[in-house]
Amino acid sequence: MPGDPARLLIPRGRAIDPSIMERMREFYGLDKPIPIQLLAYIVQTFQLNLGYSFYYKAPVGQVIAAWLPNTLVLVGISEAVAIVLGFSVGAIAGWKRGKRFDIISTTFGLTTWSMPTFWLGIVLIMVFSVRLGLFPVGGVRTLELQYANIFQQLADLAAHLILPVITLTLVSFAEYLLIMRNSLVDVMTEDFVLTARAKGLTEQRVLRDHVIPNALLPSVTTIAIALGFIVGGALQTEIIFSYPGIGMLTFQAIEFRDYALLQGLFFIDALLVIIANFAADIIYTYIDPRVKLQ
Amino acid sequence: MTALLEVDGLKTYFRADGEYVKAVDDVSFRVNKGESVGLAGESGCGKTTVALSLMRLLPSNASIQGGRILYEGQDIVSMSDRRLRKTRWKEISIVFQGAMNALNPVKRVVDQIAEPMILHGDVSKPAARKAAERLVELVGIDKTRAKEYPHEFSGGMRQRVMIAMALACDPRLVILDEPTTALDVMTKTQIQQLVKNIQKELDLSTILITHDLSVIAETCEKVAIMYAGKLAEYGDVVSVFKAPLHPYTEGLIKAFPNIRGSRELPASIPGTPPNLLHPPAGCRFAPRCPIAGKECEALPPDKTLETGRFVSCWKR
Amino acid sequence: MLEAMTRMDNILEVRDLKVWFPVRTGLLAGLFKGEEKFVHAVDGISFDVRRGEIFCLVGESGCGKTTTARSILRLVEVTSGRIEFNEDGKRIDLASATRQEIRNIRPRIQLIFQDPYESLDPKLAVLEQLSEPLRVNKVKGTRQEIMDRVLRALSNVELIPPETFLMRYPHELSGGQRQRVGIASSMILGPSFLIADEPVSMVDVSMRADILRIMLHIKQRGQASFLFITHDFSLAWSIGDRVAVMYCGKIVELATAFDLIRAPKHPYTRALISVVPVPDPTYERKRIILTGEAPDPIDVPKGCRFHPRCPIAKERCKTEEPEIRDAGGDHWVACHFWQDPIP
Amino acid sequence: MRNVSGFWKVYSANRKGVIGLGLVLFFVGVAVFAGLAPFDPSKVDATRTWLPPNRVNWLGTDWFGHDLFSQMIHGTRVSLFVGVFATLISAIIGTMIGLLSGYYTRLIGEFLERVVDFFLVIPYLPLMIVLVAVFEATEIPIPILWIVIFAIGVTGWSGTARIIRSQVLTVKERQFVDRARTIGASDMRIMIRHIMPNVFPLVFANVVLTVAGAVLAEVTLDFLGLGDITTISWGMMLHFALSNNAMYRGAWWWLIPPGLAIILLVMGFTLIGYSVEEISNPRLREKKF
Repeated sequence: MPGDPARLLIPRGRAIDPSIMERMREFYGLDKPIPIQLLAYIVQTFQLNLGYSFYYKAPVGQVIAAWLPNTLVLVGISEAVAIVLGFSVGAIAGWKRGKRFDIISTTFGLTTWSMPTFWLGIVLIMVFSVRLGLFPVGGVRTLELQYANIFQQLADLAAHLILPVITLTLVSFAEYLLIMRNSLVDVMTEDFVLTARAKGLTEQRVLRDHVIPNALLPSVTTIAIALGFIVGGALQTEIIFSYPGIGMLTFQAIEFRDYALLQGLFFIDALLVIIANFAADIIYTYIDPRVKLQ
Repeated sequence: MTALLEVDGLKTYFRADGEYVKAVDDVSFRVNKGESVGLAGESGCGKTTVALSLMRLLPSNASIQGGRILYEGQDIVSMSDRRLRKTRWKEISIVFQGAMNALNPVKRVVDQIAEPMILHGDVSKPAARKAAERLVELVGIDKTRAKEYPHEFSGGMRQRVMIAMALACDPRLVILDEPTTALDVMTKTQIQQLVKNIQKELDLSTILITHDLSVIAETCEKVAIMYAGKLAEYGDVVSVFKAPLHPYTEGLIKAFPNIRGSRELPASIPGTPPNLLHPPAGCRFAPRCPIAGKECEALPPDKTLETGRFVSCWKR
Repeated sequence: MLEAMTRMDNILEVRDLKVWFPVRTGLLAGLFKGEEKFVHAVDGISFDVRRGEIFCLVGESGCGKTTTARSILRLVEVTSGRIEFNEDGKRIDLASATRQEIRNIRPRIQLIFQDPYESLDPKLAVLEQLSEPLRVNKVKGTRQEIMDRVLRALSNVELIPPETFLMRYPHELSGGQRQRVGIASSMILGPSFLIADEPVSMVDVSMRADILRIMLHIKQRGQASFLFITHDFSLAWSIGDRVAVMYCGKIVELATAFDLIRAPKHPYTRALISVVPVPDPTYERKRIILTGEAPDPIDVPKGCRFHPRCPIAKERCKTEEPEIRDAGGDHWVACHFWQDPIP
Repeated sequence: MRNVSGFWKVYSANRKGVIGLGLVLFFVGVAVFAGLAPFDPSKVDATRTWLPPNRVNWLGTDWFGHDLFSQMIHGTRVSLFVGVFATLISAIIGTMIGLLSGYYTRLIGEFLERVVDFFLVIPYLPLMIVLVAVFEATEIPIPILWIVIFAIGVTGWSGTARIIRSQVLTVKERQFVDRARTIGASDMRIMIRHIMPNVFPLVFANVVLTVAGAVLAEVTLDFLGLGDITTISWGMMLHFALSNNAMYRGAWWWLIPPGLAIILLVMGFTLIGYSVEEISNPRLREKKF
């Protein structure tokens, strides 16, 4: 029975006592048909009981909690950079629509957007770590530095983070760039932009005071939607850089067919994204005067 | 009377697929100090393009191809961008149609009114806000509402805000582009009265752009009628309405139903306006004109009568 | 009251029609407040359209005139009241008819739309535009017969020669031409009742009269009766037989076009007519300019809905809503003090 | 459609669109004529391993001794196949749900809207992983390639549904739909005859963009080891390159070409999608007057 998780609990190369297999299946509920397993999973999930990981031999919730902070650091930094970069480049591109800056920046954005995330990681590792030896190839800290002072530890962390952050930033900033650009192009056809020009404002001030504040609003809502995409990017980045976060954990769960862990991870991913969406909605109602909190 | 604004042979063309659409083609008229001029015509006649040309606010595919726009003797067409920005709003301001989109939806009304004051004058922000609140009251809105956003106002109120905004820098000339078009008749009247009062009080010159001749009849002193990018007729309101010279003007006036007249259908003008990509070589109204003759195949002469009236027609 | 006036020559009788829309509040607000709010778009109106007349419904935007039109066609659901359509001795209450009954009656009642740029499907050529109603209603006929009907419909709206218009798409037509195609498509099923919702407000002035004349001809040939919806009294003046004025979901005055415009009785109508623009710079008159704006149809004022803006309102108007009554000569008005002069 | 020639005239003037179409047509050509590749892509030559690009093996060979150029050519087929079929599934689901949720705004619409919202925000790669992993574990005899197609298809429809929904919501309010109702047209007829043709261009644009996403998703699943190890695809090439340490041994010729091919194919579809969107959405076009 390939892909049977119960099989994975038994050390390799040993004869398996079928009755033990049977009991283990029973213990983990694997003897039930798949739909019933699924139902049991849903019921348990709503009780916030994510199950038990075969591979780590610990409750899924605990395993995830240990690995999650690293992911939040990686995603937090790269998204902050990507949003700022994407929005500002997008704003300029929209303003100079059809000019050289627009063409170059959107082409660049489109290229990084079309890349598989993990492949970009590979290229960066090959160039900067393997060839040039500038950064460590993976992980999150160097073991020998365990007892070094706090600054050395931080520098070490930064060195480990730099390539993963660049990878994740590059693959996600294009989304923000294009949204901001198109939103800006839309806003510029509005009458109030004409009013602003008629008032005698310079083009720069029209952009800064009138166009961007309006173009930002629809862009903010798309941050939330983009997050679903970023989870996938983070997962690939972590795997390529052996970065110990929940993406790496997902990879291990796939490899060892640890379904409880896999489902738990999916649940946490979805939960985080939904919370982020909710937060984005609330932020939106604050920054857009047209939407009032009921 | 001295002229505040003189438009002389204005040509504004749009570029479309390598060809020129002659949206405004050789239009001349003048606005004297303290005078209200109405610019009328149907959709596509070029009246809004004239308005945008006066402040050089044209979209990127349009450009002024000829003529002069003299404001106090200074030619706006050839003015440097810096000079132009100083002229905008301080000398000439504009009230756009459809006030919803003409106001920035995410800025408070009071700040939008104060913005040009701070830009053009040496005013502090609080002082500008104070002045903006006074303007809000002047146009008949409670000043406590000045802190609100445009979407919290009704259509008529937003148009009042636009008018307050246009007055922010004490301009000499205000262009009103279809200011009452989407409004109900009572609100329309309220706004018209407001504009009339303010104009008298501040000795403003105004250019009112509208398709609705009755609005011009009730609020303007002079009227210019445009047809297919050309000026058809110009003169004082009473004589143009009472004795129109151009057959188009005559048709347009007759096309308006009048509740003071007898109960009958208004008259229509047969046909449709020409395509401005390839307009007729002669008089552009000739294909629809009831009195057109052989000579109308050539460009009609510009006739200025000693009464100050202007008409572009062979037959008059 | 109006109830007693039911007569055979009425093609449409509307009685106490109400159309309320629930106000969408947030999910949480709905749970906590418990009371549902409504937009009182149409709030109890009654009128008749007589066979062979053009009946005008005039009012400002948001007064409920368009909702009235849409409820007759059941494009919106009716809250209460009756809409009786009366033809060939058969009566059907459109307000309570089933979907199937509505579909059966639709060829008899057609709508002429406001916006000629919006009301034609941009992807369909004129021929398809006009033959679709026939096909949908399974009108039998050979290709030639269908084509003849389409061509006749086009010539009836003065699109001549009709053949040249068949393969044109809406964007290739002028506004006036589009509106005529719209009328032709509404007329092709041979309806006996037409609802025209602001049919010329988006058409250039010089071409409006053509549209009005086409409609007048339809009426004069006895082909159909009209409910004509407009905000413009001067249109009602030039084309209407009888006119009703709506304010905030109610009819405040109803009379013949001549009486209503030359001798309005309700203070609201009197004010509106005093400010109707006239294309004559020498015409002097006394304008009655109302202050404020029409009330929010969610929170309608108690008593007479017009009292907060009314120049002759008294204490009674704040508490007692006036019934619509015949002020003599089939001139109906909903005001306690209509005989009072306006200062 | 009768407007095809008119559309082509506008489209061919759009530089981005022409480049995109060129890229996609190029890869389609490669896939069709993959049989002409110089070597059998699965043939192993143990004497020729780890070779950098040379005269015989234009893109070098891998650790097993496969000719990488031939593998690249054959890999095109899988990417296109998965991309197109996964998109077909998501286009069908997305269009139906979008149409229904936009047209019926009451109970069905509300419910479907929630479903769309849920699928829109859900992190789709983890969802795909769970789907593929669970399906592979069930031992239902479906080829893994189809499991991958199915997983990509059922997770990728929410964007299409959302766009169609919002389009239907606007188109439905337009007067010509009211006109259709007043002449007695049924809901079905209104949806098919009046609403669909008017939302079609945007749907098409979105569907083309979905192909780009599906190609990327397939590559990622392969890379994660969830694909079919017996097929030759760009993703599998990268998967094997990584598991054989190509990255540290400097075998760039095993890693770079598949990545570049993916970028160009994805970009081709993306450019086509954006151009069609630009042409059919007047708001993105320059205002003329």
